[in-house]
Amino acid sequence: MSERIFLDISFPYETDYLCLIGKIGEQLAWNLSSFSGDRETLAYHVNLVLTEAVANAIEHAADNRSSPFLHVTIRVENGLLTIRVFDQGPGFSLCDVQESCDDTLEEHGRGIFIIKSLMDRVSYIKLDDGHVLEMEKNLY
Amino acid sequence: MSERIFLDISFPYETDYLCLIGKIGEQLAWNLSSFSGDRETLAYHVNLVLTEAVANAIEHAADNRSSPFLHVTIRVENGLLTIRVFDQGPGFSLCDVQESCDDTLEEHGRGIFIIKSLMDRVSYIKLDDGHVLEMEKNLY
Amino acid sequence: MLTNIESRDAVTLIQVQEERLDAHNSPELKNQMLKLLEEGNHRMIIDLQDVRFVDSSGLGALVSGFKNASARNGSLKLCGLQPQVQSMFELTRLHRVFDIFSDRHQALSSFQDLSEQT
Amino acid sequence: MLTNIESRDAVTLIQVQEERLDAHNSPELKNQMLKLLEEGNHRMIIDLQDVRFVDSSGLGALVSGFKNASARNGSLKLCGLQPQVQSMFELTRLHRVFDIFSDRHQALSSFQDLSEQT
Ligand SMILES: Nc1ncnc2c1ncn2[C@@H]1O[C@H](COP(=O)(O)OP(=O)(O)O)[C@@H](O)[C@H]1O
Ligand SMILES: Nc1ncnc2c1ncn2[C@@H]1O[C@H](COP(=O)(O)OP(=O)(O)O)[C@@H](O)[C@H]1O
Repeated sequence: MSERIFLDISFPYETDYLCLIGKIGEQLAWNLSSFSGDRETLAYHVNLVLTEAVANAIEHAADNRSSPFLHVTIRVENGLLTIRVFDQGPGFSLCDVQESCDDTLEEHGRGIFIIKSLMDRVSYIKLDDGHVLEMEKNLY
Repeated sequence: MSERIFLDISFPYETDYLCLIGKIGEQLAWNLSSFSGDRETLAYHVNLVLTEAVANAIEHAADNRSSPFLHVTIRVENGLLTIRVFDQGPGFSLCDVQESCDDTLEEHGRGIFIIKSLMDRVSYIKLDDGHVLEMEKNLY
Repeated sequence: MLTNIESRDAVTLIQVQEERLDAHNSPELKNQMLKLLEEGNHRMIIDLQDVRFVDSSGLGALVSGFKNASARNGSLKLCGLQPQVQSMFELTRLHRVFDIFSDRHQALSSFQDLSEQT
Repeated sequence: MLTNIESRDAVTLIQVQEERLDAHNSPELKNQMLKLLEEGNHRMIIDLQDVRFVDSSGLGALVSGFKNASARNGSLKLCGLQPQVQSMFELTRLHRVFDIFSDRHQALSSFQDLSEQT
């Protein structure tokens, strides 16, 4: 039977936690026996998309929040890895973000591009009390 | 301000998950900036008490459970690390477990002793739908 | 459970090639040791140099091997304990039960000294 | 942000001594580079050999250093990229923007070749 694991993490809106959150995701990826591809690369990618999404929530959604904690979930079920990063900021539209990085010398604007490139499905969904960036990866 | 982080993990009652759960705890310990002692030892101890407590829940409490998932929480707040392992088994009494390991050639019975030795406070508490083994460690 | 098993001078050397020895894989080590004993290998060395983590169930498997070897007038010795693993033996007082050597060469020669005496 | 800064033949070598270059510490690297540029160090090499992880904000800090150096007719080159770090430059096409060398010696000699030509 394929593995199942559900992780919920809450922590303050501070970049001090980026490393820990990324590494928890990385650890999970290293231990996924159901994954058939290159585990080291998966571990890096999970670490990276978590870091990008959490950094975005801290930078762009830390203002009008009602809770002092940022909330992240990581779930593995039926061969699907789902990472969700919840925010209570003003929100944005995924479609407004550029689809490529060609030859740009911008200092910003590569985070969502990286997430879209590395994950199989990315959605940004409106909730009652904020938004969630949902990132999915097929493990097989 | 001291760090705060709350982790909830759910997974099937299977020893396949011991390594992952232990390592998530280890990763957390490595990244605790508020801890003043030897981080490598703390990381080992957190990994170990998680492994012992989860293995006990799998071995001794996997029968009359209503949920297919084992539930573990790890929290850091106010310089206190609290690990909770919930089970829905018949329960037991911490006091009935031996307090020392002197010169015994038993194959079993060292798990709770290890947990008590490495943590500052250990309690086994009755809940509405089972029990929780609560293990606390002062970080400073 | 990945192990490498070698025979040297009537001693069986079992190297545990796992980072962790815990409730997930220690039953297998226990069975491997028992099988080797039953096949007549009464002198065993368990080399733990690759093991960085051991839990109470890993310790229990080693105790089981120790008891089974002793019951057959054999012996089971340990070597290559990493510092954190060593500290588990001390915490549980098992360092007073096992003969523990720094590496396999010292463990092997402890068996040879014995042969010379007898 | 731990860095080691050395000067060699009018080139400033900045070794980033962090495992991660992310939104937590990259603003500091950006400021360090800017300060060095303002102090007249127009030729810089960023040695990333210790960095195993870089995010978009780390890339952004390096782009910032690159632009600031170019604006002063200087240059900023990179070396020591670990495979996963290199793959981030490729994904974002930044490997076409930066001069990237395998190690600091090659990066240093690229500056010397330039001096000889002029
Ligand atoms: N959680 C979020 N809440 C609000 N806006 C966001 C969020 N995440 C991303 N954005 C918007 O999308 C843009 C692109 O994000 P990204 O590609 O990560 O680049 P960067 O964060 O470096 O600007 C951001 O500049 C911001 O306007
Ligand atoms: N979660 C639990 N539910 C029920 N009984 C438990 C639980 N944890 C421990 N015990 C009881 O406490 C005893 C001692 O546990 P431990 O020291 O871990 O040794 P071991 O599990 O090797 O027997 C167990 O044998 C069992 O009877």
